[in-house]
Amino acid sequence: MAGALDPKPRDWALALPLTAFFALFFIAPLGLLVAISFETERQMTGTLGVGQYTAFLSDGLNLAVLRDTLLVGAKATLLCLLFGYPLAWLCTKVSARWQAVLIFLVVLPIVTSVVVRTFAWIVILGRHGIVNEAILALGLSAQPLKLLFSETGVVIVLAQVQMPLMVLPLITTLQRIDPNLESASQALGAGAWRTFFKVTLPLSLPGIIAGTILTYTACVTAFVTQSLIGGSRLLFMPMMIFQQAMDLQNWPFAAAVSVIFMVSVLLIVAMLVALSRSRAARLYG
Amino acid sequence: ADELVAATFGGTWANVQKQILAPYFVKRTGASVVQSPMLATEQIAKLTAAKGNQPPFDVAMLDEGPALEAIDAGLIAKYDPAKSPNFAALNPKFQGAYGPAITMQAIGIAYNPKTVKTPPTSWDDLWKPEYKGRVGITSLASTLGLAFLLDINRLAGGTEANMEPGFKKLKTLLPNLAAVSANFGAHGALFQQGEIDIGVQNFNFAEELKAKGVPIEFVRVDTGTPAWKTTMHIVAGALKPELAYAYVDSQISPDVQSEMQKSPWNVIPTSSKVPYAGLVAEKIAKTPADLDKMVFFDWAKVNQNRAAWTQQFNRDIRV
Amino acid sequence: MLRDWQTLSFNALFGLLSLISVIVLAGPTLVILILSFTGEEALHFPPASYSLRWYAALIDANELQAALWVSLKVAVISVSACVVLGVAAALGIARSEGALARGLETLFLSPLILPALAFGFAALMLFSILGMRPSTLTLAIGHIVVCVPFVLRTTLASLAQLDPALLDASRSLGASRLHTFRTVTLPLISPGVASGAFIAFMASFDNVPVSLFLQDARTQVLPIYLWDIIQNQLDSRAASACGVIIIATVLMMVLMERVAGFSRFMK
Amino acid sequence: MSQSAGHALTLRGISHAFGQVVAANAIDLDIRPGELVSLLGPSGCGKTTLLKIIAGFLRQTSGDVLVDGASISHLPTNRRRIGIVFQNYALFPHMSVAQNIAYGPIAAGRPKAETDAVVSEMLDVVQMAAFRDRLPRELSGGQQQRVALARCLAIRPRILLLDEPFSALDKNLRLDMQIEIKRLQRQSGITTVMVTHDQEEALGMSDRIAVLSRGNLEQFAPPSDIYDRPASLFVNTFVGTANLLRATVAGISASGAAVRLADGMVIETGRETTLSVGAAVLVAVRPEGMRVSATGGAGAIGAEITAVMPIGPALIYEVTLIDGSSVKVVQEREADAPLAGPVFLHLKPNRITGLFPDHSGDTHKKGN
Amino acid sequence: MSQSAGHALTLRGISHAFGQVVAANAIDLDIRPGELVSLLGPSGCGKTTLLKIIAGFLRQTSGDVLVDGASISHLPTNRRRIGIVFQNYALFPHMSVAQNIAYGPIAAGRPKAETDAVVSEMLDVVQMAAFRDRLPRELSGGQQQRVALARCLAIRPRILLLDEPFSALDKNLRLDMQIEIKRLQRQSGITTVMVTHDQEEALGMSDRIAVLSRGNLEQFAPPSDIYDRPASLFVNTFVGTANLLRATVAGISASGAAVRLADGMVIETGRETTLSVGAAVLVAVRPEGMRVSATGGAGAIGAEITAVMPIGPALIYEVTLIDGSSVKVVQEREADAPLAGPVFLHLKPNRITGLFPDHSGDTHKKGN
Ligand SMILES: Nc1ncnc2c1ncn2[C@@H]1O[C@H](COP(=O)(O)OP(=O)(O)OP(=O)(O)O)[C@@H](O)[C@H]1O
Ligand SMILES: Nc1ncnc2c1ncn2[C@@H]1O[C@H](COP(=O)(O)OP(=O)(O)OP(=O)(O)O)[C@@H](O)[C@H]1O
Ligand SMILES: NCCCCNCCCN
Ligand SMILES: [Mg+2]
Ligand SMILES: [Mg+2]
Repeated sequence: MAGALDPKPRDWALALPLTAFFALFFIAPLGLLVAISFETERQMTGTLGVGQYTAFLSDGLNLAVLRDTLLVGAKATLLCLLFGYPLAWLCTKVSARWQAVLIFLVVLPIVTSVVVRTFAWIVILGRHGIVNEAILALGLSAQPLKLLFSETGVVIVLAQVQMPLMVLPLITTLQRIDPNLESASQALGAGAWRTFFKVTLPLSLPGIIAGTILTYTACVTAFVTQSLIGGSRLLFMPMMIFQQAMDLQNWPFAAAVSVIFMVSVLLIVAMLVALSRSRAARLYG
Repeated sequence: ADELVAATFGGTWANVQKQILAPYFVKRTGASVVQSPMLATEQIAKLTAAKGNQPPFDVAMLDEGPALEAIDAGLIAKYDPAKSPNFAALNPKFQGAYGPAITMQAIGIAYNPKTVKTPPTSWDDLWKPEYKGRVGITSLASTLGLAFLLDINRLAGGTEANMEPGFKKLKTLLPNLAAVSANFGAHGALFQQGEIDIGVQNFNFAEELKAKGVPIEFVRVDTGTPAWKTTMHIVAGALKPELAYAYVDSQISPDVQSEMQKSPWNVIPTSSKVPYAGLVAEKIAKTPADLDKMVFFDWAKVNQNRAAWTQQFNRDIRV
Repeated sequence: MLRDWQTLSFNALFGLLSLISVIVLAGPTLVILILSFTGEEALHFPPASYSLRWYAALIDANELQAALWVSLKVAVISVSACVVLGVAAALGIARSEGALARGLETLFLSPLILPALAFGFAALMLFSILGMRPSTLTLAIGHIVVCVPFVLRTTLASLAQLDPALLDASRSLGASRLHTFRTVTLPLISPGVASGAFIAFMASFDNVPVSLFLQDARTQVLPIYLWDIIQNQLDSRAASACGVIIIATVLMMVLMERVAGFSRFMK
Repeated sequence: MSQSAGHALTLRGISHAFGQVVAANAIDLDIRPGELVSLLGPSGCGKTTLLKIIAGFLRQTSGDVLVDGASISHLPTNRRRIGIVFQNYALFPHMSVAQNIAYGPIAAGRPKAETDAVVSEMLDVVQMAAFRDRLPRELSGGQQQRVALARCLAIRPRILLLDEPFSALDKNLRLDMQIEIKRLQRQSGITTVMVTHDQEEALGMSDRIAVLSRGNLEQFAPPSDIYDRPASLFVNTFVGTANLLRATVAGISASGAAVRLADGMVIETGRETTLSVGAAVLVAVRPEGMRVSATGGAGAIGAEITAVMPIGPALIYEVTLIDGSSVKVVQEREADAPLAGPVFLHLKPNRITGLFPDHSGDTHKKGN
Repeated sequence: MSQSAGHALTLRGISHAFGQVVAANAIDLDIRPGELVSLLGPSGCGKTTLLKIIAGFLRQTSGDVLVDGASISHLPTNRRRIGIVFQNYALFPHMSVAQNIAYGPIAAGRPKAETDAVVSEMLDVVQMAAFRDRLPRELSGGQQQRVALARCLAIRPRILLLDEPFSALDKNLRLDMQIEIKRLQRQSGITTVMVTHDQEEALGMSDRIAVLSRGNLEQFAPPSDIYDRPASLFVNTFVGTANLLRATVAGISASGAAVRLADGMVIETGRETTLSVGAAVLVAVRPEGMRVSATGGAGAIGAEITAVMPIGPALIYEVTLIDGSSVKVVQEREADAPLAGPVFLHLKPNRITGLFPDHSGDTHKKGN
């Protein structure tokens, strides 16, 4: 519509109300967060400095929590990819009717309450939960496995809770791949595995990266799941922020932790975006 | 109609205050009340956040440590006994200048009698190898967790100024830990789900669980029972000060307190007009003097160090 | 398609992994649904007996109902605002080219990838400085920020699918911009808007990390209330409440799929 | 070019149903080694389905596919050695031209040296050596098609399948590519099956054409037979433009049937018919099988010009007959061609392509 | 049909640049009331751009658009009363046929009775009355197009613009719709500008054709002039098929230039040239301007058949000349037509379409 003749419409002005809203209630609070993170005193006396940051960085525990948070997100994301990719693939191979059913199942976790789902997982993963009962009954282990309050549990539940974020973009990308490419590969003598690794997988990389970004950011910031399934012995960044802000009322430190956490997440997202740009550049120009 | 907003703790407290205090208060004032379960620390955080504005609730319910903190931060108002007819009947040590103690909380060990055959008698029993992966404690966000740590520290020769011995001892408990929960309420759920078989617990909450049919028994430890006061306060700048007084006064009224002392609640009364009875008399104290024999801590000192201990605790219990 | 061992092994592995995914995706919801019909006092799976007692118990669960109303109220307010602000912004962004529009799009979508808890905390500090006490309003404001991306995304997607020739056609037939918007643009993007609004509604209704900071005693929201009674009070009504939420959600999903075909916009 | 030339391809009673839809109905085709056969038919008639069955992407409901007399129905696609070029080329977008061509040999585990040699050879065959490191999107449509062809020839296929190979090309390039592929095919002698719904393409390139309609094989014959002696009304109207004159059979003799047109005129058709005298019949004549002139004469039919369109060297007339039906006539533009008004229509001798039973009163009117 | 017929449309020095890309370069067009003009040119030459400028979707960088001599450049689209039918019809998918047609009158605030009358009238004009309550997706392509036309005529436009109106139709329907639109346009006398890249369409339907190349107007003339007397090499090769024979100017006389072909033969072209004697020249001849025969004769050029394709009633030859260049020849299929080997090429008299300067050594080879 560039250059349309009408009494010069300023279409972008339609974005102004939301821009103003975001300036006031999104950018301003985040700005405030950054500002407060430079308060050196818990009482917020106005003395500015990087004290909170050095306090965070100088304690190995904090760094370990940051590392674990980022790692647990990575593990859950990988799990999502491992199980979500085949599901997305299946979605593109079945009839429209079945696809609707599968997408319905995929979407279900998005729209059912996270508290509800997490609660279900407690029932499933507990010492006397469904999984452990099954394991004991099958004689796979003499003792119930520690699934609840363990990183394994957190990873499993995060993967389930955030799986839709991985599967949906994958479906989109896989659907865009010309089915003739797979046919062509087979006609050229390649079997299913070669076709997958040489054709389908590389061509779905943009979807993998898009899904990874969404899943990963959701996993590392999933406060409810992390706390309920992880328990207090597994400390992750969101809980640390909550603890500092609410239990200990140390806002400057909580703010600094928040800033460090956000910057870390954004850096990882930026890396993934850069990766997808370079791939996309090669694939689609 | 007028509406009062009062903080309460989770678990037993939310239930008992909803079932006994709220109707009493409603009947007495004709106003309604919203009771919002929050940890003491959460209450302070919310009040701090709202400082200078209308506070989000009118009545605070705090344990000793957080209460001192709140007083220091100017979050709660001085308590005017003139506005509280039942205040005078309190045992004097429960008559705080910033609000009455509404109960004593006492802690000990709760265990599942189905899986723990020999009843424990001391904290040391939690360290027994047979309880590997079956013990539950709570984090320092709750007074229960703090009191436990302070007590094992005390027994290991430490003081509020020197927590080294306590933390050292705590570290040796790690192999036995099944869970560290945020507060005693969450702790109860773990007993029920069979996630833990033995652990630190509040007396009256354990008894409530037992009454609900959860397989649980409470015992006091033989080294002295750690206990603290739980207090109620009029929040500084409360929107409904009159109602707030009526609410707090209701909580310390003999009627309410004697109701609350009954099973399944077993809330230790603070009014001198309510004699100890039932399980309270049986397991905790027959006379007010028995209460004095319990173990108390210096919460002012605790407050100075809580942040550092929390960090230390986080570090030590991390898997 | 003809099969050889490669195809067979490939399909077997992918099929197996998909099957596990499907079970894992649907399982927890099913478990809770079954559990909500327990006849027992405590929540154990599988229940030893079944009954509707916990559903019946919801009838006089006043606090739960209060929390439900707060959540519904906040969700309705924030979704309405999200739709108005988000659709307008999407129109603005879709019709403009260049870095500014792309920048705004990134900004409006960024709550999706930023830690909501940090935002909730930051918003609490801002409101406390502004002297706004926690209320339905502060909750709604916080929710608008984290829910607007959903409306924006689906609206942008449906605008992208909108053939620009239709707008040109409308103009050439003498219609003003407003007339075009009312009679062509809006009806055609409404499925996308409705889908986004639905997801935004669920996101608001389900939000914990932001509500945790912005709610107060009078405005306790349902998920946090549920959390509390699940974690701290061994209240089996939590299961039936979850059951109600699940059933209502699934019904809404089916409705949305029928009306707006919303799964198209999820991708 | 050392292709494995000249394999015979046989379809024996191939049927395929998608649920209720019968996409192929007992199709028999005997394709001779080295032949180029087109599958021609309207959209949805089952052309692609047949191709997919030959390639092994689809398993026929019944029937057998044979190469050189041996059934290949049990083989998966990747072991059939049947090359296929897709309508949209289906080049791997993330691989260079050379990598695309090398894909088959590498998948077959050929040694690197051999693969390299094949790639170079194929690049030369399609004259794309200069583009070996380009990505598909950096190529024009015609170039992409050559790469697709090279990629598929690199596996030395026994049969070559082309699915609408030219439909994505623009008109000018199309003719060039048609000629080029025809040349390559001739040169290599590779048996080729080409799908198209473009009759000109089929007529121009094929040794024989299989005309399909709703899953049925209507006719399988050389192009000139298809055009001049269509086996059915369907073939007649689908291939080329057909004018259908309503008539009744007036008489039957050894040299063919005579028919009576609407205005009562009787003409000799030179075509046989199984209809009996008096039966309603549609007389099919192509637009170039008639002539419009300002002057009448023996056998001239009175008509009126309703539209004229000059198209390059030719004029297209739409003229309306006395019974209200209209026919199209194509003839060379001449100085004295009439442009409007009443005219006369002459049927050229021996240009009636067929006589078909007239089942309805208005089959001569085409609907949209 | 009470259309406001016969408005003149004038483009005066219209230029438009998208950044660096010049999509229209000082285009002047004088379109007479009631005329049907086609804008013809290859993809990207600026056809749609011109149309958008006329409709007001785009504001020209410079120049003026006038209707009946009055500038409309300052008017927004919705006040120009210029009807436009889009390539994909752009029917409102959520409105019925009747609602689509009523859209313009309603937007203009016409009273309901008047709107209803217009809708009924338009439905009759396009013979779609039976479909008034259908949704667009329930219509065939041809029907959709008629609705699009009716919708646009319902605002009684002063000018009608058609953007590639037939490109989405299949071959058979296309000719019918071309004839129908042509008839409607003649009947209503509405000035019409049609965009197409299909030369046959332009040649068949237009009163005049404007051939565009890269934003420049190459020629604006009636179809026969465009085909027989192309103004430039571009027009010659873009419209119809062109064979370009390399030659040098051998002599210039009043009746035109004589040229010397590669094999030394000198022929009279009957065409003028501005080139001087000895200059390299391309002699343009259409495939139907030549004839291939087995026997030689005066002016016959020796050649060799490299490919033959029978296409329906015609044969297409590709023959290679002595200098290696190849030409295409189309002629009627005859019984004695040679099919291979050495042949002779005859230029038909007066069928050379133009003489164009030969700038490069190999312009006669087309690249892809
Ligand atoms: N996967 C499928 N499921 C159901 N029906 C199908 C499927 N594929 C094709 N069909 C149907 O089978 C018939 C033949 O389809 P096919 O693709 O072979 O036609 P085609 O001749 O190639 O048509 P086109 O020229 O449009 O490509 C059609 O009616 C089509 O709708
Ligand atoms: N919005 C735009 N921004 C930049 N360049 C444009 C834009 N629209 C068109 N162009 C360029 O202007 C030139 C003319 O485009 P136009 O659409 O007028 O071509 P066209 O003749 O209609 O082509 P086609 O037959 O492919 O529709 C092309 O080079 C095109 O790439
Ligand atoms: N007591 C109220 C609990 C509500 C959720 N609080 C989260 C705090 C996590 N420690
Ligand atoms: Mg097909
Ligand atoms: Mg165009």
